[in-house]
Amino acid sequence: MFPGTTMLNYIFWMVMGALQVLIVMGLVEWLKSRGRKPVWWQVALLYAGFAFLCAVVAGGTTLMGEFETIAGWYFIGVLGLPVVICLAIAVRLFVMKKPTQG
Amino acid sequence: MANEHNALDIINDPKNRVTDAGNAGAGENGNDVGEPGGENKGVSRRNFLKFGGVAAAAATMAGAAGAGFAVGRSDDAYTGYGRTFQGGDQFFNREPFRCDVPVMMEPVGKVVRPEWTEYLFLRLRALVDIIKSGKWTPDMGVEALPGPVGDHYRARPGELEIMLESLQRNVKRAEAWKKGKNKRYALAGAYNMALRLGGMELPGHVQRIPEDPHDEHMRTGKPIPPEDWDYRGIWREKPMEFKSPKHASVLIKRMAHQFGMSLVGITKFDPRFMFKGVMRGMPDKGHYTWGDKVPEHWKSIIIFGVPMNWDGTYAAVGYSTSFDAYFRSRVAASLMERFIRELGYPARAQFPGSNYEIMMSPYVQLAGLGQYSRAGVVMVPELGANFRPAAIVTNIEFEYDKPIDVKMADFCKKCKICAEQCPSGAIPFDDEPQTVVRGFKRWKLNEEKCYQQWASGPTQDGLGCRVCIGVCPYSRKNTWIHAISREMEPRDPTGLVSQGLLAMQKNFFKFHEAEDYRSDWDGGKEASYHNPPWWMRAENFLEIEKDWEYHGME
Amino acid sequence: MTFKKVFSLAIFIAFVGLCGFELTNQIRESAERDLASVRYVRGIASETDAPAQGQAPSGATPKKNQDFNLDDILKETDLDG
Amino acid sequence: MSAKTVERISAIAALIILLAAWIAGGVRSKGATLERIGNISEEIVDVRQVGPSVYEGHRRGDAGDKLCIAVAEHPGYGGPVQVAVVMNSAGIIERIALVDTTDTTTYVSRVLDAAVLDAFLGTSASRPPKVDAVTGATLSSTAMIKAANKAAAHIKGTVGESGPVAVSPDEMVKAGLTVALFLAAFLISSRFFRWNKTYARLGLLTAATVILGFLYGTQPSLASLALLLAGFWTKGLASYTALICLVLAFVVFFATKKNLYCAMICPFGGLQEGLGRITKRSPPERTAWMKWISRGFALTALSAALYFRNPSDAEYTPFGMAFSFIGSTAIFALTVLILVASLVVKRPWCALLCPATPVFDYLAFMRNWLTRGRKKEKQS
Repeated sequence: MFPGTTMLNYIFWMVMGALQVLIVMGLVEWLKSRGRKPVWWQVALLYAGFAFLCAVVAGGTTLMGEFETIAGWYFIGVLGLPVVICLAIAVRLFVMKKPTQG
Repeated sequence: MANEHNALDIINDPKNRVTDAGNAGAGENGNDVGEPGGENKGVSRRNFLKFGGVAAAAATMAGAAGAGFAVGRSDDAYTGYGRTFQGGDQFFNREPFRCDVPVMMEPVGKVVRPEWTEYLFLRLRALVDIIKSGKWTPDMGVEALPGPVGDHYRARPGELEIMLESLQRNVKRAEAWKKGKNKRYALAGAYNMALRLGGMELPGHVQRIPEDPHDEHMRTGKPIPPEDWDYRGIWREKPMEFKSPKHASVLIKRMAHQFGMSLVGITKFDPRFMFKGVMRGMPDKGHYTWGDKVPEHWKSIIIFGVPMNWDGTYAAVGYSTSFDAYFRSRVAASLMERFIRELGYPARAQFPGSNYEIMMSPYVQLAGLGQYSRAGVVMVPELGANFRPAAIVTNIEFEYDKPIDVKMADFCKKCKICAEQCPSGAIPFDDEPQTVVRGFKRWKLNEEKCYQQWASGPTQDGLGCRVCIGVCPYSRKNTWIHAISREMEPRDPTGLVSQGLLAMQKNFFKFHEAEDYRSDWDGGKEASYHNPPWWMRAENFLEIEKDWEYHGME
Repeated sequence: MTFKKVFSLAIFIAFVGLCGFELTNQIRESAERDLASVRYVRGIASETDAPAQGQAPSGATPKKNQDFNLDDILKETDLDG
Repeated sequence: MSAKTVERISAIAALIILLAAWIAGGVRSKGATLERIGNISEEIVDVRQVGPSVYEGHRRGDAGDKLCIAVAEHPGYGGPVQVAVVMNSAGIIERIALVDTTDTTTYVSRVLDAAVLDAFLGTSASRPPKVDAVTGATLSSTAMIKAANKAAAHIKGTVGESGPVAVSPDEMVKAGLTVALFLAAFLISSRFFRWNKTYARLGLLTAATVILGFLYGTQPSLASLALLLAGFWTKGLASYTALICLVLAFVVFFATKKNLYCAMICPFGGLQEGLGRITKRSPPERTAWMKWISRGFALTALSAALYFRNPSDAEYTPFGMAFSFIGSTAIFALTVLILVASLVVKRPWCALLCPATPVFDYLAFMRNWLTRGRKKEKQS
């Protein structure tokens, strides 16, 4: 993130790590607030989807960093779309739908 | 499952929460997520976690984007300009892909060694000498063209005309350079010439790195056979014994890296790829006397090389040069030559631009560094087509590297971007190679057409174009996305990965029309593939007004 | 203003922007193509009376060298690859 | 002025505008061709049209030396490739010109390198030579060869304007499937259909999306409408499927008052609806002015296409991008936006800017108006 620096990079990634905890906990809270009992693998799937989306965005911006801006946008658009759709499906199944078991 | 629940409960435990909140607050570097972290007295725990979670997600996304961009822009992504000296730039693990014979090196007919006239710069020089001598003038036509060069061109109808046209274009190019291009390309030209004349050689056979027997011959007038030249300056009675061929290979490779070479490979010296009638140090470089002799002590060949500057190469034609890579590989060749002779072994450098007894690319393939490509240059996994080698011929017993097959040549069959982009139409479009060249079935670059673009390009010395190297999908900086494709593609037996990559390459990336690369006086836009780097743009530093447009892809 | 209203408005504006951009582009291009004329002419008599545009690519039809100014060539041709 | 009057006036206006564009386009294209022939060589003077795409002039300075020029075009890679052939009084082709092409320069120049057109020079128009296509630029070269042959044929006077474009059996299958889809739609909408209409409709929509969209990547759009109106289809097309689809849609619409196409056939609609069903959302809120804007778009695009005689001008829809990744960056952005948006609202494109809506509105409006008119007459 901060090329040529020694400290900032480590701090940045540590903060990122901390934020992930917050994200997961927020997700769990959200599920609870929607009257769902958080199931670990559902939470894991939702988070995985989010992580993948981040990876796609990072990939696109990497291309932009290589002065391939157009390619970067296409990358995000094409590879991101399926991820978004899968996420939507996951939300529908794990959050919207009334819980069948447990 | 139950444990997982407990785990979550533990995470939700208040005292952990406080630290997390602290981290979130501290971590945000003034990002909005910090706020709830800071002032979450009023906010209920649930809401804090929910909104904090959302904000954290947004921050993560932004962070990922930023990190990605930084990686792409980072100087560390320029392979060959960082970890080279420790060998860190030969990072691709070739072992899983070793094979016995390189792709397209299975003979399909009688294998014949190349004539010296098949090397463009040797025949160009001979042609110019003939014209200078007055023995022949262009209006006399190819039939009257004397000597081996005449035979060469008579065997290839139409090519002499292209070459003569190219000579004319050299003049046009020089005029254009004088008229104004010397301003626009001032920095690119200076960079080019600094490396070439300042870094590598003084004209008139005065001095060159590495030393070249031809210069010695021109100075002394005496013929210098390889048996003398390659052993010069050896002071040991007998060479130092290596513990084993393996030890020899390991040491020499490390030294190649130490001398600044990104990639190095070692293979047996294969005379099939040595020119006939070339031996530097003999009169006329041995064109008329040497024949097809092979010196006894030429047993092994060490191939090493570096990439050309990346930004310049992406800004081909006008802003690219081969001489930075030439300079580095030549210096390394000179050092390696000496290092080996210090240990008591003979050594002879084969180095660019045109100081060879051999064709380089076959040896690069035999040494397992890379594979043959449609454009006629060798592609290597780390650098794509952007690889400029030099070599040392010696008689050390090495443990040789085996060739590799990483499916690059297969990709070439489908990709064809270089052929579509070539401003001179010199690169063939055939899916499968159609031409048989000296007994091997492979794609054949039309050198005369290619050189015509060199002669017409907006450069100071008319030496090079490099568009095919810049646009090659393999010629990419070393970032994680390219690393993923590089590692996945050759391991995928179904070919789906390469199909997907090719689809992305063709649909996501934008390219010029081939004509656009030509000089303005040659019916082109003088476009470069990408725009030149900031330090090559004359208008950024020099007292000139910018009367041109950059057409590079962004 | 419900969320839906706002969202609908937003995407509508985006649609109009993108489609408008595309449409104007295409109309402009056709207008330009209208002005462009003959790309390439070949005749028995001579090739020279073709309009300037789009000459055959380099190397395909090299002209015979009118004046082969040797000195300049020797001066400008770089033989060191 | 009541809303109805406004609608009627604008309806008439639209009709007039389209007509004007069409006529102007006709004039324009004639003029353009003449000018281009003039550009072939300054030798050729006072050129005039003597027949469909056959022109006559004479060599400069010699009114007696008649020159016969024929222009013909054939669909190439990126659009029609137009070739002109100049024949002297001896019946020998003495000039050939690539008058107009939208194909990629590199391909064109490869074909020209291969001296494809030069092969025609010096041959008699009655016996054009056999020329092979250039590998690597097949589409462009075939187009040029075909066009040149057509031009030669024009001179002989023996030419079916329809051209040699044969409809492949594959195309037949496509057309057949399209018709079948419409029949199914018709059946489902009819009251003889006993079973659950909702699911039947969704099933058909899915089938259509898979077949027309993902399999064939062919879907009627404004371009097809322009094609229909400009009458290009008479000259022959590579594929008629989209056109058939469009015509059927109109026919069904006039027969039953229902717009079955959008509801049950449209692949892109199917795509949006499929995504929408993941998160059962309601359609977006479309205000009156939005409606008028979308109508304006359709009208502009259509008249531009008619004026320039270039159907692809009318194309601002994301269909090509969605199913075969064809289109500009803007269209790409549009497509992604639509697909993401259809997770939030139902069928955003259909509801907001799809040209189908205005077109069918227009038809419906005209239909009602005229029929009501007739009713009135009956009453009086």
